[in-house]
Amino acid sequence: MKVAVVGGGPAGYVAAIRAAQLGAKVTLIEEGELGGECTNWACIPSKTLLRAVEVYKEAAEYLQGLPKIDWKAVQGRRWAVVKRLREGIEKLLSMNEVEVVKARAQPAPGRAVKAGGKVIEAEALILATGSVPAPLPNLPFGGKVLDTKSALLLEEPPNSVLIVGGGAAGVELATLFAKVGSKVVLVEVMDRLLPALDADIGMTVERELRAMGVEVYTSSTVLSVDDRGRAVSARLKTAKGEIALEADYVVAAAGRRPNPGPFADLVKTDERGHVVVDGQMRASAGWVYAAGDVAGPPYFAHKAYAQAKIAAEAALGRKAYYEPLAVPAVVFSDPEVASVGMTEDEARRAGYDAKSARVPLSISGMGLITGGAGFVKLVYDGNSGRILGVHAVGRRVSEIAGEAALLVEFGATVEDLALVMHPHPTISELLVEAAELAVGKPTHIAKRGP
Amino acid sequence: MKVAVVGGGPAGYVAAIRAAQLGAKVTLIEEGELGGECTNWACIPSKTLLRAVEVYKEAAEYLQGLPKIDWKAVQGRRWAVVKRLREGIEKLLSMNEVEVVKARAQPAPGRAVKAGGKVIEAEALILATGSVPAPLPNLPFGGKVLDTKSALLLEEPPNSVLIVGGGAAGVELATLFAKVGSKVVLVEVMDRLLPALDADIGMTVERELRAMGVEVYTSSTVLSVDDRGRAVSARLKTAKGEIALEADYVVAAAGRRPNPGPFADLVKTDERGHVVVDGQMRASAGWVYAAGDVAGPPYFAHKAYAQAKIAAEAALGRKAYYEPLAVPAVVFSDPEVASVGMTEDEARRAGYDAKSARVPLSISGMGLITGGAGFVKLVYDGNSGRILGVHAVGRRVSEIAGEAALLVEFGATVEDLALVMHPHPTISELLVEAAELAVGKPTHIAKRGP
Amino acid sequence: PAAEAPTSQKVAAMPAARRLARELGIDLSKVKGTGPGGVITVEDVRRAAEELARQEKAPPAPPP
Ligand SMILES: Cc1cc2nc3c(=O)[nH]c(=O)nc-3n(C[C@H](O)[C@H](O)[C@H](O)COP(=O)(O)OP(=O)(O)OC[C@H]3O[C@@H](n4cnc5c(N)ncnc54)[C@H](O)[C@@H]3O)c2cc1C
Ligand SMILES: Cc1cc2nc3c(=O)[nH]c(=O)nc-3n(C[C@H](O)[C@H](O)[C@H](O)COP(=O)(O)OP(=O)(O)OC[C@H]3O[C@@H](n4cnc5c(N)ncnc54)[C@H](O)[C@@H]3O)c2cc1C
Repeated sequence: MKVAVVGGGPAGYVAAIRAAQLGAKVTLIEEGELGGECTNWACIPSKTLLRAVEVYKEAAEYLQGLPKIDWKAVQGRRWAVVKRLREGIEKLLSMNEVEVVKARAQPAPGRAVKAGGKVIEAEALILATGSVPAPLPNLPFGGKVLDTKSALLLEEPPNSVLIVGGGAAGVELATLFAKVGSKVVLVEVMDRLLPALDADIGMTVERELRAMGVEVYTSSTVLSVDDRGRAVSARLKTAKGEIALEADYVVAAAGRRPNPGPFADLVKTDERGHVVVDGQMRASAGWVYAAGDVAGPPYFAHKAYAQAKIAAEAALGRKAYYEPLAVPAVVFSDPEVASVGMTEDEARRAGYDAKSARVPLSISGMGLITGGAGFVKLVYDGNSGRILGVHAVGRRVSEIAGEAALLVEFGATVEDLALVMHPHPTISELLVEAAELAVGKPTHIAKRGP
Repeated sequence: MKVAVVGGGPAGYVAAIRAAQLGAKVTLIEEGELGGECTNWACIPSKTLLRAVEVYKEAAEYLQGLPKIDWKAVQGRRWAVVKRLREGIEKLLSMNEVEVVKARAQPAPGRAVKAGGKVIEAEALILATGSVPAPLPNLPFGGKVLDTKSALLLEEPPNSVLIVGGGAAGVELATLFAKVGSKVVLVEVMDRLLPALDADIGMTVERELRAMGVEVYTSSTVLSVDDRGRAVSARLKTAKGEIALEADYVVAAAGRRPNPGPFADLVKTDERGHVVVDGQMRASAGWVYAAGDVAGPPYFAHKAYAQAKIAAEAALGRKAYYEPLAVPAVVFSDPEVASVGMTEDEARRAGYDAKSARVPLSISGMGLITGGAGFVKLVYDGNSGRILGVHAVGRRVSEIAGEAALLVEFGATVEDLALVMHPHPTISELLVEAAELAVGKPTHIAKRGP
Repeated sequence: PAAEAPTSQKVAAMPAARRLARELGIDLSKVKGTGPGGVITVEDVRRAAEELARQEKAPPAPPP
C-alpha cells in the first residue's frame, strides 16, 4: 500500500513513521524544514530559551551582582537543540524508509499529489499541513510587528515589547522577555489570561506575571498600532479607558489559523478552515485523512502525534479511533500550567456530581523549594470518586501532566490516588495531598469543616 | 482512645495527624525539632541547596563571566524554606489538636511513656524515632569528620572534600559541592554508585559525576583518615592500588542506623536494631506500633508517611495494611534518579517473563533542553504486558516517579501507557516512548530488529 | 456486531481495553471490570470476547 503524507511537522513525520511501521510505502512532502513549526520555530525554541532565562533569573538570587545575559549563547543553545532534533527526525524517516520530497505539494487528478515536478500516486493521503499565524485585524506582519516565530528569533531581547494575546504563546513570551529585563505589556481581549483553562489558573498566572513586572491588560484590545520604524506607538482600549504606549516591537500571539492551502478544495473544511474529519481522522474524500493543527483545535504537538498515529493506522485498515478522555494542556509560563480533562463546570454540565479538591504548592517541600506560587486541583465525581480533571499551576507542573492524563484515562478514583506512594520532596506529591483532601484525610493541609 | 507518638519526623507527625483525624486524643513527644531529620537536616535542606547550585551552574553557560556564588544567600534560602515547613507542621498539629511535648521520651511501667517529668498514659504507642548517622569504622564524627547534616550546614563550600558512601546522600553531596567548584572525591565500597538500584543507573550517574570533575572510586574503601586540624589526610584502597589524598573535610555518608533508643527493650528488634513489625506496623508488644526509618529500610520520608498512616489506622482498629507494590526511590543527583518497582533481574527471579524497553533522553525535546544525559527504562512482563518497574536517570525524572508508581500500583500494561497522551515537550513523554518501544511501534527511536 | 458509537465515557476502562473493545466490537458497558476499583482491563475485554464467541458457537437451547 502506498501512502502520501503532506507536511513534516509533528503530525506529518509521526504519521509517516507509523504508516511505514505498518508496512506502507510512504512518501512525505515538506516544503520547509522537517519537524515543522514545533521543532524549528515554536515548542522547542521557546522552551529552550525559557529554560535559559529561568536559570539566569533564579541564579541572580545567589550572585553578588548579575552580569548581563549572553543572548548569543542562549540562541546558540537553541540552535544546537533544534538541529539535533531535526536531524533525529531525518534519520528516523530514513531508517523507516520513508521517501522525503522537499517541495510544496498540491492535489493532482485522481488519487495523487504533485510536488517538485513529480506526481506521487497514493492509495491514502494524510494531510498534516499545520497552521499559520493569524495577523491582528488591520495589522499585517512585517517591520516591528512580529509573529511568535520572529519574536523567538530576535538577536537581542527587546527593551520593551507589546504582546497581544494572553493564551499559551503570549504568556510564555511575556515570561521569557520579562526575565531578561524587557518592559513587557500583555494584552488579552477576554477577562483573564489563558481564558480557555480553569479560571483559577489564569488568575494565578496573571498575579505572578505582574509580580515579575509585566503590565497585564485583560478585557482589552489594541485600537491602533503605528510602526514608526525605530519603535511602535500603540493605543489600547482597556477596562480603565484608553491608554497610549510605545514599544520596540508588537508581537501578535493572538491566534493561528489552519493551513490546508491547496488541499482546501479536495476536502470539506469547517467555517474556520479546518479539515472536517470523523473519529478515525478520515476526511470527506474517503482516501484522505488529516491530523494535527489542520484537523482542528487544540493546537498541540502531542495532539498532532496522537491523531497522526490514528490516521496512519486507519489508512492501513486498522480499527483505530481518536477518542482521548484528556488532551493535556501545558504552558511554560512561570509558574507553569498543566490542565487535563474536565474543569468543575464542564463536569457538572456533563452530568457528574462535580467536586473539587485544591491544595496550594506552598504546603509542600518541593513547592517551596521551587518557589511556592500555585496549586493543584483535582476535579472528581462525588458519587464514584472518579477523577475527571486535574488543573495545576506552579513551577515544574508540566511534568505531572502526564500522570494527570493517566489518572483520567485510567478511570482512577481519588481513593486510588491517595494510596499511591509518591516520592518526597516532589511536586507530584501534591496530587496525593489533593486526593487525600478529597477523601477527607488530608495530611499537610487543615481538614475542611464537616 | 489515647495515642502517644514518639518522634516528630515524617513518620511521627503524620501518624499523629492521621490518628487525630480518626478521633484519637494524641500526644506527640519530640526531643528535637518538629519535622525531624527530613525537614530540618536532610531532605529539605539538601534539595534547597541543590536547586540553588543547579541554577548557578547552568546560568554560567549564559553569562559573560560568573560571579562567585553567595553561599550565605543560598543557606539563607534554605533556612527560610525549612522554617516555613516546620511552622506549617506545628500549625497542622495544633489544628488537629495534637498535644506536643518537647522532651526526650522513654518507656514507663504499664501502657505509658515518660517525657519531661510527665507520665503519658496511652492505649497505643507509635514509635517514630527515626535513624541516626552511622560513623565509619574507627572514625568517630567530630573535627573535620562530618555527618551529612554537618556537611549541609557548612558556612562556605569546602575547597576539597572526601565523601565516603556512594548511595543517595553521597552522590547528592558530591553533586552539590562539585557544582560550586569544590574538588570532590567520592568513595564507594561496592562496584558501582547507587548499588541498590538498577545497574545502568549507577553507571550513568558515575559518568556524569566524572564529567563534572568528581573523582569517583568504586570497589574502594578508606584505610585511614588523619585529622590534622586544618585538613585531613586519607589513604584509600582502590581497585588500582592504594592512594593518599588531602581534603578539607571527610563526610561519612555511608549509612544510618535505626534509633529505637530507650524503646529497644520494650519491643523486639532485628539484628540491625529495627523494630520488628507485622503487616499493620504492629510491634511485638501488641499496643506498640512503629513507622519510618526505625521500622526498617528503605529510609525514605514518603515510606515513613505511608507507614505512619497505616500504623495510626491500625492502632485505631482499622484493617489497614502496609503492602505497596512500589516504593519510589529518588536521588537528586545531576542527572536525577527515579527508580520504582522491580528491576529486570528481580522480575525474572519473581517468575515473570521479564522484558525491558529503554529509551535515551536525547531522543526527546525536553531531554535535550534540560541536558540530554540519561534514559528511561520500563521493566514489564512479556506475557501480560504488565509494567513491573520503571528506572530512570535524567534531569527532572524525580517528577515522573509518581507516575511510575501509579503505573506499577495500577497494574497498567505497556499498551495502556502507550495510548495515553503526554504533553510535549516534557520528560514524561519518554515513558510513552518506552511503552511504544515495548509494543513494537516506537516513534522517536529506530525500531528494534525483528 | 461492531460498536460504531464512541465508547461511553462513563464506563471506566483502561486505554488498551478501550482500544481492544473497538477492534473486537465489544460493548464495554456489558463488560465486568476486574482492575483497580472495577476498571475494565484488557484481560476483561479478552475474556468477554471469548465468552461471546462461545455463546455464538453453542447451539441454541432446545425449547422446554
Ligand atoms: C510559539 C508557539 C509555541 C508552541 N509551543 C508548544 C508546546 O510547547 N507544546 C505543544 O504541544 N505545542 C506547542 N505549540 C503548538 C505546536 O507548534 C503545533 O500544535 C504543532 O506544530 C502542530 O503540528 P502539525 O504537524 O500539525 O503542524 P506544523 O508543525 O505547523 O507543520 C506543518 C508542516 O507542513 C508543511 N506544509 C504545509 N503546507 C504544505 C504543502 N502544501 N506542501 C508541503 N509542505 C507543507 C509546513 O511547512 C510545516 O512544516 C506552539 C505553537 C506556537 C506558535
Ligand atoms: C542527607 C539525607 C538526605 C535525605 N533526603 C531524602 C529525600 O530527598 N527524600 C526522602 O524521602 N528521604 C530522604 N532522606 C531520608 C529521610 O530523611 C528519612 O527517611 C526520614 O527522615 C525518616 O523519617 P522518620 O520520621 O522515620 O525519622 P526522623 O526524621 O529521623 O525523625 C525522628 C525524630 O524522632 C525524634 N526522637 C528520636 N528518639 C526520641 C525520643 N526518645 N524521644 C523524643 N524524640 C525522639 C528525633 O529527634 C527526630 O526528630 C534523606 C536522609 C539524609 C541523611
